Amino acid sequence: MSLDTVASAQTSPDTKQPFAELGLKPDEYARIKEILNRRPTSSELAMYSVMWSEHCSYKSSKVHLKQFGEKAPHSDALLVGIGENAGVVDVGQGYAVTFKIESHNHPSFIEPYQGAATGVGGIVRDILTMGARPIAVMDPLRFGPADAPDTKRVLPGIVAGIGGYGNCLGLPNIGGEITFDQTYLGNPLVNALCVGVMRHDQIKLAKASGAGNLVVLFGAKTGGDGIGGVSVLASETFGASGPAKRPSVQVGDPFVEKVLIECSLEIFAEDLVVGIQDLGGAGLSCATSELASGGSGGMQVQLDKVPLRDPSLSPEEILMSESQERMCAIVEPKHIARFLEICAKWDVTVDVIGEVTDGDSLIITWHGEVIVDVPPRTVAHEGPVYNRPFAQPDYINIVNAQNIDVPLPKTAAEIKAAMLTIASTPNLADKSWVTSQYDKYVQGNTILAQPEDAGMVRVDETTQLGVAISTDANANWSYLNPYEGAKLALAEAARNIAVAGAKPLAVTNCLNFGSPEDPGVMWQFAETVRGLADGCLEMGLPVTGGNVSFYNQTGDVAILPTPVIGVLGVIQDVRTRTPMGIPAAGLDLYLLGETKNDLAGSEWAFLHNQRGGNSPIADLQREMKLIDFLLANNSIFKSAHDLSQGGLAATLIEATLKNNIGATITLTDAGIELLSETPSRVLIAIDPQDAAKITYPATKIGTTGGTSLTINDAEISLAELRTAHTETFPKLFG
Amino acid sequence: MRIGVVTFPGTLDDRDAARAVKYAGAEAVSLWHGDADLKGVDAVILPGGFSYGDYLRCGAISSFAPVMTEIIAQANKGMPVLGICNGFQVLCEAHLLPGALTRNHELHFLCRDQTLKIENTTSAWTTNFTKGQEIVIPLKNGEGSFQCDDETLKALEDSNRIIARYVGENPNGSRNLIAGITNERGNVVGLMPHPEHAIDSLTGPTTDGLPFFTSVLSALVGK
Amino acid sequence: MGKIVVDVMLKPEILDPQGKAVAAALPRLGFSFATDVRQGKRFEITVDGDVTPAQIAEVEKAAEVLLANPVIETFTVRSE
Amino acid sequence: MGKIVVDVMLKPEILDPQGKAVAAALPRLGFSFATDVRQGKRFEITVDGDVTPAQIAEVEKAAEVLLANPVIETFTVRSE
Ligand SMILES: Nc1ncnc2c1ncn2[C@@H]1O[C@H](COP(=O)(O)OP(=O)(O)O)[C@@H](O)[C@H]1O
Ligand SMILES: [Mg+2]
Repeated sequence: MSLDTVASAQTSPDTKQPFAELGLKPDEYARIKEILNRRPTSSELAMYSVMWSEHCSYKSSKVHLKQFGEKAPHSDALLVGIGENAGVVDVGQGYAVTFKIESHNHPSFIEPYQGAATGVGGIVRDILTMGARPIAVMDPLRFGPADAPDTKRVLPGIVAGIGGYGNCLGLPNIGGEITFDQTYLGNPLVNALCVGVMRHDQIKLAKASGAGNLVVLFGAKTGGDGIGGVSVLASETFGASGPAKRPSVQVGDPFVEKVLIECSLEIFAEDLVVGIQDLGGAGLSCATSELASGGSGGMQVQLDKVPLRDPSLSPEEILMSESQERMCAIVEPKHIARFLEICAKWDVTVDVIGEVTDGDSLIITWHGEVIVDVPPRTVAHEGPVYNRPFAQPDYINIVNAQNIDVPLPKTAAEIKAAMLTIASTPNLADKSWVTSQYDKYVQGNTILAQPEDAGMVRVDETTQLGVAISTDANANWSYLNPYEGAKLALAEAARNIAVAGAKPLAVTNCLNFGSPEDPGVMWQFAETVRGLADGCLEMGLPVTGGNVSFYNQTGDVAILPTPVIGVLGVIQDVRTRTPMGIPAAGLDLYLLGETKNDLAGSEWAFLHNQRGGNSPIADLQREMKLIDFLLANNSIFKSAHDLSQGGLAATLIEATLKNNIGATITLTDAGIELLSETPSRVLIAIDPQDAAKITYPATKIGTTGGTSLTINDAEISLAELRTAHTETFPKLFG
Repeated sequence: MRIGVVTFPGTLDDRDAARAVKYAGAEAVSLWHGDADLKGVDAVILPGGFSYGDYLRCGAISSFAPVMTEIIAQANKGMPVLGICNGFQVLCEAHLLPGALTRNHELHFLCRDQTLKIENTTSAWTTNFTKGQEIVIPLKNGEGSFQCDDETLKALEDSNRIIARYVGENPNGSRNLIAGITNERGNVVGLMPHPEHAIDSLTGPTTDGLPFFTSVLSALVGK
Repeated sequence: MGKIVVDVMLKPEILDPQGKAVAAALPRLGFSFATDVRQGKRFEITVDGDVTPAQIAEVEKAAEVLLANPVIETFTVRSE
Repeated sequence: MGKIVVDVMLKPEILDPQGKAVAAALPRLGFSFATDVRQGKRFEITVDGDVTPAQIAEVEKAAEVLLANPVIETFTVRSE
């Protein structure tokens, strides 16, 4: 086996290298040669290829994402913005909160359990890396049709994987989404959100500074996980025999991660690190180059010091390995003994693999020979940037010109049938078959969790300070109008926070799209980012970070554009939170906001196989007025529940079934009023004597009590409604 | 009164158990799995979680921890010990309690608010309940199905050693709907559901779990 | 390098929900051969050098105290 | 009544957290024989009458689609 060193690269400029197989374009390969002034070694080639991949370099999305910075509203709350592992927000009382969403879509299709599990593991490490204790997770999911055979393989595995990993870490799962659509059949979406909390002075950044400081790798040993691509390289380099088979799937060990969390928090508490980075995509290549690039640039790493699970790994493979549950820290020599002691207490594998140096090169050696010598910024932060062509796809004008023509219920029998359909359709049916597989109680601070509008966790037991989070996406609207769709998803997430009684503060997002090489998809993406940036500016909510997932398509068919928007809010006293379920009989029900004919993109249209029309236009001024009203009058709401997918029909079903308290509702145009999905609406229950306090456009639609949901002359017993609502998932997946 | 709460690697509900101890009015003392030292506590709680990842069998690897050697010795002398969920599994693996906890019959982790009927009100951890009292506390586990042979089952039933049973549909396939049991002496109790998550209705479904923790204080004071 | 295998199965009288689930799934996939399925664990233990009877005896002890729970399981040990 | 056994193990290159946990626990209990432990599954399938080659072939098919996940696991089928 011959080692491809920097010295040999200098003397063999004409060696053929498999850059194309590694996903690099000829001009990208040429640029690497230009940067290095020679051909790259195989290790350097491996590093550049993964760091310049779409996933790590954001090369197609960067030019658009920069709007989040350019249009950023002024916010005193933002402590760490885009660019770090996760953004950090000030929530008061000296507390800082960090939150982020990541996707693990493709791996979860190949191996649902492990793909989803390692997705949770990855986002939790991103949060931990900021210096925070992870305190909750959420999981927005998208699947193919509920009754498709492959969904029966994919959904139970993904759900078990999310639960298996998150439960074992002791992180309450406080919310998520599950939506079904044909376009996700070969490409399910597994997005995972994690939120963590720390004191202001505990914030950690990914930077390596201070010559002489040590580079420490701790956590799991390195195996051959997720290096399928790089094996190409190894086999080219090492001749026909080639390396052993490398797994295409990563397997997670949540127990190791749990121990790693506790160990890291103990290390943070004693302030023993200068900088820290988790190992995620692109493994050590990413961690070392980002740490060095974030600092002054100089770092030396002895790759042979990395503890291996599989001793047959080549240096290229070690650099690329995506083995889970690993972290890389920069530690001052005076703290290393204590650092190692804490690792020993938790039985965590740890090794010093290098040190920070003067100068600006990242130098990696293998048994004394230099195999990498690169300017780290060129690997980590100065990758290629594409201005991909984009153009409005032809379908837009076609679908926007279509009229929605669906039967609307009028008679008592029709209303009842429509209510039972809405109650039982997979997109709106009770999800407890899924959510009961998640621990929502662990840590003892969960105030609200699924099926509430927002998840809410207490941050401080003494002051009762808390945070709320909601994630939302309406891909049907984004399909009709991605610009408005993004704003509407933002509005919905913010509304969900306010409905629960918390003040919206900051935004994260996970943008799931098809291929950026398709100008139509690229247009959907560009419009989405523009809409989200405009919306955030108008609502005064900074984007703190996020994730872009491209290439979500099966053959030529892209998924619906699916921007998942997460909003974080703060609540001063969690005891004032407002739950969604009607708590008592004898209350008045009011609908806040105005209902228009907004059936395009609605669940009712979807149920009638209609995909056309125009999405609503987001009115964020109105949304903010509604949010202000909700926050100012929180104390009079006995319950409050947002209207979204499935309109008033779905909201009434959920609000009555929650505590098994019925309602009697009177509507003038029941069909539209029940099924339209006009945004900016909320159902509230109040004491009749508080009626005068409603200073927002509202309609009294009924009263609470009884054992039925009665709408005009349609009476549906809660028992029947409950059966329809709860039997769908067990029947499909049980 | 000082009540020890053990942390194994992978323990999750230790903070919650300690909080419940404080709510009940006692001092919580954290005990580390690797130290064979009970720090002079009057009683011990083995909390829930996934100790050692729950690999092999839940609770199996933890039952050999140094701290367990001490706990087993003290339990045999009458010290009150409560094992919740993973703690119950540890107590069975350590043979302080009979039987074993196996995979839920539906093969899923199950987290839900569960109604229980308290049957034994004489153990160290249940004197503040009334016989037949129904309570609602969270159940959350993947391997909560209590199994034992017929002879053991009969012995448990005949000597009033069933602490609580599930009410309604069997959530996990446990024999005779058993949710918790005690040893012959009544000082060691294992319980699958989580009373420490039902001490404050802000964060749990009820406050029905609190009497488990106040009971042991009464038991210790009465001694 | 030798290999010792330990098979651990639930005692026949103990409920085996995993085996039952497999037995129920097989006919749904068109497989009709099984009258019963039980699911257990298999441990493959690598030892230095050839397997000795003393090692087998050690593994038997380990199976008794750790690898199997005699309350609900039985085990067999063999070199392979 | 015949018995067919299917052994399912994680592929050698795939991380086996369970085997790792057992391997770490053994020395703590004073057992030093193991250089590595892998944990897999064992299925015991009961069939009517004697085991036939056709049945073995069927079980192999079932192992492929249900009992094992070929992405991360390998299996062997035999009559016992
Ligand atoms: N859609 C997005 N919106 C805002 N920020 C984004 C988005 N996608 C990625 N980012 C930011 O770009 C940076 C790099 O992202 P990423 O490479 O995914 O980080 P990591 O590898 O740590 O997960 C992060 O700060 C991330 O928050
Ligand atoms: Mg990161």
